[in-house]
Amino acid sequence: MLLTTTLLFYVFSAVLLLSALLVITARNPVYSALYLVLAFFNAAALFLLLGAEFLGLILILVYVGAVMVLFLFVVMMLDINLTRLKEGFLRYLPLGLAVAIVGVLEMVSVFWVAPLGRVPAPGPIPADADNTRALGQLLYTHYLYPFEIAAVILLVAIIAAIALTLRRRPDTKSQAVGRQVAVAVKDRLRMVDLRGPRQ
Amino acid sequence: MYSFGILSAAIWVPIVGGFLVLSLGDRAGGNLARWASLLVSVATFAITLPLLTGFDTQTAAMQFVERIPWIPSFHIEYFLGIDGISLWFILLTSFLTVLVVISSWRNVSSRLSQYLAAFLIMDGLMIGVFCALDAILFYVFWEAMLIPMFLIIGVWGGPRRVYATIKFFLYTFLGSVLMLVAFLYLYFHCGDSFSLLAFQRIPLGASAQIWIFLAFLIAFAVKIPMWPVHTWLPDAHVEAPTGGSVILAAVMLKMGAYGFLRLSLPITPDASHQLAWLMITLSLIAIVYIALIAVVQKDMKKLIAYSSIAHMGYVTLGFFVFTQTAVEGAIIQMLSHGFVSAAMFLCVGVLYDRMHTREIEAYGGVANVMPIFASLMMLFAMGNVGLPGTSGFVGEFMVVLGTYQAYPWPAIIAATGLITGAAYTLWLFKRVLFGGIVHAQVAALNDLNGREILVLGSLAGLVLLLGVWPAPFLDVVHVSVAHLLQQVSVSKIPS
Amino acid sequence: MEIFAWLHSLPPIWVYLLIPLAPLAGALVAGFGGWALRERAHWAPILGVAFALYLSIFVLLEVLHGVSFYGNVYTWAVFGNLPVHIGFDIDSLTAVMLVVVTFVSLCVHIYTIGYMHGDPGYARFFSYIALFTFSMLMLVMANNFLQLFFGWEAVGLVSYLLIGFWFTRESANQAALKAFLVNRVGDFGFLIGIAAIYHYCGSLDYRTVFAAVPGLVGQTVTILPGHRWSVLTWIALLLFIGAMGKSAQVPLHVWLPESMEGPTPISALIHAATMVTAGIFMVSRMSPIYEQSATALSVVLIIGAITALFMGLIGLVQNDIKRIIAYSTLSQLGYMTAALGASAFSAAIFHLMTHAFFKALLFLAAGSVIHAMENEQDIRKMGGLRRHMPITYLTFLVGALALSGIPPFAGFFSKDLIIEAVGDSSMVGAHFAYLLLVVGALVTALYTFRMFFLVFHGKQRMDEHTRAHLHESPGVITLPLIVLAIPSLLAGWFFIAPVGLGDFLDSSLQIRAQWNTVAEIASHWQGAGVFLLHGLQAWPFWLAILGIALAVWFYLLHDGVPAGLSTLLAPATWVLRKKYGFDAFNQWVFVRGALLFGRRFWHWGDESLIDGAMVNGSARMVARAALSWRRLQTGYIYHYAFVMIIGLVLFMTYFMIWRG
Amino acid sequence: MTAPNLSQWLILGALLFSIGVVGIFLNRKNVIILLMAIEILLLAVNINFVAFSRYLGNLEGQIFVFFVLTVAAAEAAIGLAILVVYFRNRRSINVEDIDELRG
Amino acid sequence: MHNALSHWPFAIPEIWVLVMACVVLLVDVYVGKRQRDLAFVLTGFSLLAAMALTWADRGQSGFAFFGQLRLDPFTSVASFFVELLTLLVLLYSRKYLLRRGLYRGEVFVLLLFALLGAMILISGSNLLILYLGLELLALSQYALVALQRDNLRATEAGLKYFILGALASALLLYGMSLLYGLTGVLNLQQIAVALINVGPQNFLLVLAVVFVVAGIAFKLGAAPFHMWLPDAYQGAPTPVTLFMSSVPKIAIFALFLRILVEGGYGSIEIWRQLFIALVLVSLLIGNVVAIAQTNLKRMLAYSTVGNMGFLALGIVAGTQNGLASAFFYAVVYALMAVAAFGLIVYLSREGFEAEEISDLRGLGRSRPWAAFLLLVIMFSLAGVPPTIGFYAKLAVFQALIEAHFVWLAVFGVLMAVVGAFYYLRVLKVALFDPPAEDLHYGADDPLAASVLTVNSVALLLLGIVPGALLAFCFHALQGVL
Repeated sequence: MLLTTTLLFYVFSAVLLLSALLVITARNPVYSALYLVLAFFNAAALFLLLGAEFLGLILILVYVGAVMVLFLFVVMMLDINLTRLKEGFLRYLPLGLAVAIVGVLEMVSVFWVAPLGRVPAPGPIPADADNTRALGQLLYTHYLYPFEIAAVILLVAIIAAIALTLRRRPDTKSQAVGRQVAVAVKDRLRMVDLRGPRQ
Repeated sequence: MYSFGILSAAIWVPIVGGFLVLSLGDRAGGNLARWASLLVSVATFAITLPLLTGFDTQTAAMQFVERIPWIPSFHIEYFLGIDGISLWFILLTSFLTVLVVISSWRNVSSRLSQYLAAFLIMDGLMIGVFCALDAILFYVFWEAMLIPMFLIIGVWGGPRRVYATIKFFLYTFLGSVLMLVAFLYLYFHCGDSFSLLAFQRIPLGASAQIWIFLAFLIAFAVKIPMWPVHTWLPDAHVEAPTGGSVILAAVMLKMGAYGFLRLSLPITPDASHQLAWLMITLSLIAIVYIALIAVVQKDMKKLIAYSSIAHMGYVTLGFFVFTQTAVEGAIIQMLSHGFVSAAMFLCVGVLYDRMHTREIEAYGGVANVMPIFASLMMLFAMGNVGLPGTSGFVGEFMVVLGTYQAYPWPAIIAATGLITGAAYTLWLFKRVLFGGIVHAQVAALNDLNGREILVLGSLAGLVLLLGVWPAPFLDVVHVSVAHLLQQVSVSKIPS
Repeated sequence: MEIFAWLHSLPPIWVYLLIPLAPLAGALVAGFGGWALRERAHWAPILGVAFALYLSIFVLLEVLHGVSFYGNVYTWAVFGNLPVHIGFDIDSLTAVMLVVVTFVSLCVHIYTIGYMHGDPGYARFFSYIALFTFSMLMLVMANNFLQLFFGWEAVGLVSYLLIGFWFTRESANQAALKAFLVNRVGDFGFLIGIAAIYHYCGSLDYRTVFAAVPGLVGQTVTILPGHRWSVLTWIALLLFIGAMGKSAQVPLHVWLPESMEGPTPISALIHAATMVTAGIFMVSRMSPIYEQSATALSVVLIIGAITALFMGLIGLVQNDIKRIIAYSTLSQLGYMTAALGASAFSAAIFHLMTHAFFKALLFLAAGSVIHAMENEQDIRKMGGLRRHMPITYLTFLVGALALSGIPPFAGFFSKDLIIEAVGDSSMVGAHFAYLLLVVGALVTALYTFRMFFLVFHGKQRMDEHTRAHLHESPGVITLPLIVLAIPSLLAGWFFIAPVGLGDFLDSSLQIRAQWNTVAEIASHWQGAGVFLLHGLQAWPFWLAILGIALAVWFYLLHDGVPAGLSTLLAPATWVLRKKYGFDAFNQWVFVRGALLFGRRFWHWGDESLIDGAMVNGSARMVARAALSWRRLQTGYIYHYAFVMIIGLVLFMTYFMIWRG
Repeated sequence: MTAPNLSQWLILGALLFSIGVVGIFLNRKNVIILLMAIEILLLAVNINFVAFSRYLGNLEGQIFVFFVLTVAAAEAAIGLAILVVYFRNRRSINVEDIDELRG
Repeated sequence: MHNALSHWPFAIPEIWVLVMACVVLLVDVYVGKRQRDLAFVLTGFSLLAAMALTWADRGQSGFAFFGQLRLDPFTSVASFFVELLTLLVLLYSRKYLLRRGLYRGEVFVLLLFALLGAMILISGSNLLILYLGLELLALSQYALVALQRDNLRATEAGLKYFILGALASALLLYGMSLLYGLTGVLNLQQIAVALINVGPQNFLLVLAVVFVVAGIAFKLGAAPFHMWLPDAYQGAPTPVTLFMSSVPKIAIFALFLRILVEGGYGSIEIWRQLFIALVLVSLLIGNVVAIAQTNLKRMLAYSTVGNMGFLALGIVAGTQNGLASAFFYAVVYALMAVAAFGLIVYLSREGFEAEEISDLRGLGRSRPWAAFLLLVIMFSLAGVPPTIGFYAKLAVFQALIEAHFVWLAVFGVLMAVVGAFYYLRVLKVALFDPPAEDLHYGADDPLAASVLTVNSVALLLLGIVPGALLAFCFHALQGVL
């Protein structure tokens, strides 16, 4: 069991890291988006390994199902060309990588020896454990306040997205629903007297 | 002696009056502003006079003290008081402001009300500096003063006014911020008090004293100004309008010197002794080096500005030889320089108003057409030269005598100022006033009008009075200086 | 004396106070009221000075009766705990000076009415000379160093103003400036001397100081490392620097000849009779100090002797009538100074007095000549004036004889006394000085009579226009000449006994017995007659006669000789015409040096180093940093992010290294 | 092979985080990749939280992740909206073209 | 404990703002374009009422929502100031928004939401709440910056701000995750307890603090995490800049205070080092680079960086006084920044943003009163007495010296001198240069004019009697340690 877990950990981790790398290096943004989807799937799997089923699932539902679709939509809508790597990039690469590697090494070295690292792996999750229920319990009681705030955040996102992108182009033709609804009979119907003049 | 309100009134009447004048604007061709400013400045002067009559010359304690909490969270107080060291400078300030207002009667063409208001506000702030006994209050007045002066030079100044005024502001600002750091340091050493009197009492270690002394030194040296941080002064003077030069030379420069007396010497006596060699050296450089520079100037104001620096060299020299004669002489020298330099700048202003140039070469033979002016300016020139019988002599004489008591050689070097001072002043005089009339404009000059005679004449009277009978001026100072020197002589290094 | 009776009813201090204040009041009236008084401006000063003379005579008589006074008028200031007063010290020395000053001054005032008639600065001139009289009186009456210094500088100021009186003339302004500056060099030393006195004696009052002097004997001071000087020598030398400036001793003499740019009356009053003698007066007044320092006296002696001879020599080659007299003044001042050095203070004062009379006379007479010649001063363009100006001629002759030291004219007694005293002196350098002074007697007679003959005898060398207008000067000019001619003739005879040889001045002077040459001379030749007889047998007299004879030969009989001589002695003449190069030296070293240093300091020090490099340099540095750092803000998101990450990584690295 | 311990999870998070960071500052292509890199960053954080939650045995980490996901969604929405608006103005979302404001 | 209703009273101001935001939103939708003033007035009213509610809360203290929300003096004082500042922003910008077609309900709603975010941050006492509050604030701001959507600069600014802001959020979040991992809790009180035995030797803590500080520094605008700031300030519509330069400064200070003082004071030795570095770089970059700017908004942006350096000085001191002085600095800075940007708003008109320094040429002659206000504002920013800006600097320097960082104080004052230069340069252009013929200022909005006057004159008057404001701010931090 342990062995399986470990093995899965390494496999998923490897794929996760690889796909993440590809996200940032792929030349076509559509590929990037798809690699990101892959990364999320792997992450979801890792969450499952950690016993966080609920999170793993919503990661797929929310991210893969909604956010990434949004990404793809925007990529396609904007019709972005493939870009070539510029000279500056290569000149800049070594320094950038060096900084990144120093940073990574430092973090890794800390985690490697961190006292927390020696926390023993917790026992297997009991079969009847209901992660979703437990989270739900907490969320609607203890974390009600943040939950409300999160709602506000989403509201802001909606307002912002609409306020930013919704345009009424004067030159495009579109339904004016309000005016349609508000229309009165006399606007549409004109009674014309067709009787000709008396001879 | 407790007397509530005179000092506050002296500070706030001109400031409030200044804003009042500002609000009057240039209505009625500025006449309203003129008379209002005159009224305010005269009132201020009248308010300061009781300081002199009610002053007790027998005590070194602060008099006319006002003390109320101002910013309680920082233990900052509105703490005012004067002693013999500050008294004369308050009177000098309020008196000169009256003269400046009168002298600006006709010759400021634009934005007169703002101009006058700036001087009135500055009047209050400068008086504030001289009577503040709380370090932060002192600092606030000290810095706030820069603002009106910045505007006076910048708005009403000459062609290079922007360079001059920004240089002036930054230079002096740089100097004073370090003083602020020193204040804060002292505040914590002093058990959470900003009182200057408390600062004077606390023991301080040797190295702390040195650092504080240096911080003060930068602030005051810039203001005085001492070599080598003097280069803002010629620029500021040349570009400033006449009134600005007058206040700058006559009062603002004194503040640096006053700072030494009020802060450096009593707060860091050991460092003052230890670094006296430095101060003496810098002072002597000012006297010799600056005087030589003054000789070769082509611009009248610049010449007088350099001469101011040289004269202030005597002041700092006098402070740091720690003999009573020298310190008192330095104070008298400050006072005298207040009269003489103000008068000299007013004289240049008189010429500038008529000719619109300060180039020495543009003049020559002015005495032919302006005899009254020439006579008065001769008197002030003699004051500048330090001729006995004029105020300029008293200070220099006492400083040289006092310095000799402590160190002969510095006294000898300082006395060379006798020669160089005469050289640049009289050479200036010769080139401007004497000789035949070469330039047509000079021939068309009019002699002084009544207003100018009033202004210059009153200064002339003071120059002579202080020269002929300095005793009453010195009487006020004795006890305070003795007290100061006694403070300086006691080591503050905790054993 | 009955006419002074009412003065006795006044407190003495009032009398003394009125002496300087009367001319001051005159000066103020003339100065402030000049615009209204115009040609009447002379009345107030003249009355003031006349009143001062009247009071001075009263004071002199009082002093002769043994009255003296030492007291203060008011406390000028308190230095620390030491009060400094304005006050008077009235004794024989002061009294003599008072009378001399006010007498000559009055003569000059009267003379001026005629001389300056019609000058636009008429009132101003009177104001100045009255002010000068005031200053000079303050100087001589002082009982302390402060007041002495006040008078000392004030006379310098008025001298400056008067030399530059005709301020439209460039040369006059230049001369005035030079006079002031050179005097200031002297004052510089004087001031240091006062500072030293203040330091060592703790007072500025004469009496306190003189009382402290004996205590200072033996004390030393280290001025230059490794050299210990006697305090008193140091003080005496410093004070003497002041005297050198004011009394125009080599090398601070350069201002005096140029001061002749001023109107002639002030040449007479200030640059001959009174102000220039202030140094002599001062050293005499300080005799208690000088007598304690043989070194200082030697220096004084040698400087004086050098001035006496070498300035006289320059007089031989001058052609400007006033300059010749000016060099003669320098030379005579040298005699006085030499007398001081020989401790013959009374001889110096005596010569001061006689010189005041005859030199004022000479100047005024020269002024009369110049007046008649319509402002021509070159003696080569004169000649034969005796017929046109008899009074001037005669009075000038009196002056010339007095100057040359021909008995029984006043100059003979005083100068001979000096030479005698120096000859008897045991000071270091006295033999050298004696030699110079004796030769000086010849030179004096020679240049005096050269001038005399060229002006009044021989061919008339002026142009037609001037010749046509030649006339004797008006009464206001000739009257003072006559008045001054009398003491020039008689003062020596009458005063040698009391002043020169006698004990009149003893109360004011302190002379060490072993140096008291005058007393020794007095013990040999009491009385004017004896002294005169002695003088006829001595070198100086015969040399003076020789000088006159040479002048007669050169300038009356064979006018080709001088020209031949000057070609023969070309190098010497050249040196004399260049005045030994003092002017050139000062010009090159001090004037140009000061200007050069001033410009260097200004442009290199202030403008380039302090302003350029430090002030604007740091501003420029900040501005440059601003511009280059600004470029870091490229606008690219990845750069921004990169900077953030670098910051983050640096933070981490810092802790890894710092803690690790 | 032993079970993955906490260190390994954290290292995974760190590596993923670094990849996200590198994606931001090494990207020379278009901005949309940057938005994706941000998603990677948040994912890395989430892994940290979930791992801690598991190893510490409390659920608060998971709660946090829940909110992070919510915020990330909102962020993505706003980010894309801004991107679109920008694109309309500039007709490009090339990172190198976004340099109107600088200095 | 499970009666959630008992907690809500503690959040009344927040709830009020939320409700009113929704109301404004609905009103705007239904009332339509003509009555936009209604939304404006409603927003203003809600802000005033929020101030009143907050004021009423002062003096109360306690926790709600299981320690997630904390009511203490700081909460009410800081909330009061952010509400006040938002109100000022609103009042300043009416005419500006009208003229540029931005006078829309979204702006008011987003402003209110941003304010809500700031208030949540201020009262938050739990990592999660802080994160959410921060994001609410940030997201609203991203949208606000880009709201002028046909303006390239505004959208570019929005994009940069968004991407870098998201990166910074991620950094902060990463730090939070480590903090959580280290302690196992999210509530700051509990974190503080859990950290008692975790010294600075623990590298995990070090990492956590480093990341948290980086995030805070970014949001604050301290160098080297400031790079977004000039671009965002310059590009954003000026009223938004107005908001960004004021409210978040106080809110982010609250974030710092909550996480690193309330929760992580045990790690002071770590974050103090970091803040020293931030101070040094911020003061240098901010004050020096500002000199090279020609755009007033951009210059003020760099001045913000410099000022954040000064603020951080108080943090470095780390003492009671230091933190109080930093808070005071934040408040004072916000007031000054609002006045400075408010002046730009006031002077601008359609097609003329008055944002180049040269646009102020000759202001002294053409508009003397505005020039006087500019004078006060600039000297206050430069820290010259008698303006309140001086006391802000005084307070931080005092705290710094109390904590024995004299050398840092000396560095600080020197940088203040450098900084004074560019403020003076603005004054030089405005007061000493001759007016240009072609400049026509908007300056016809009596509302903005009066607000500006009150705002700027307050800077001066508070400088003469600063005691009350100082005491008020210092009182807020009473007992924070």
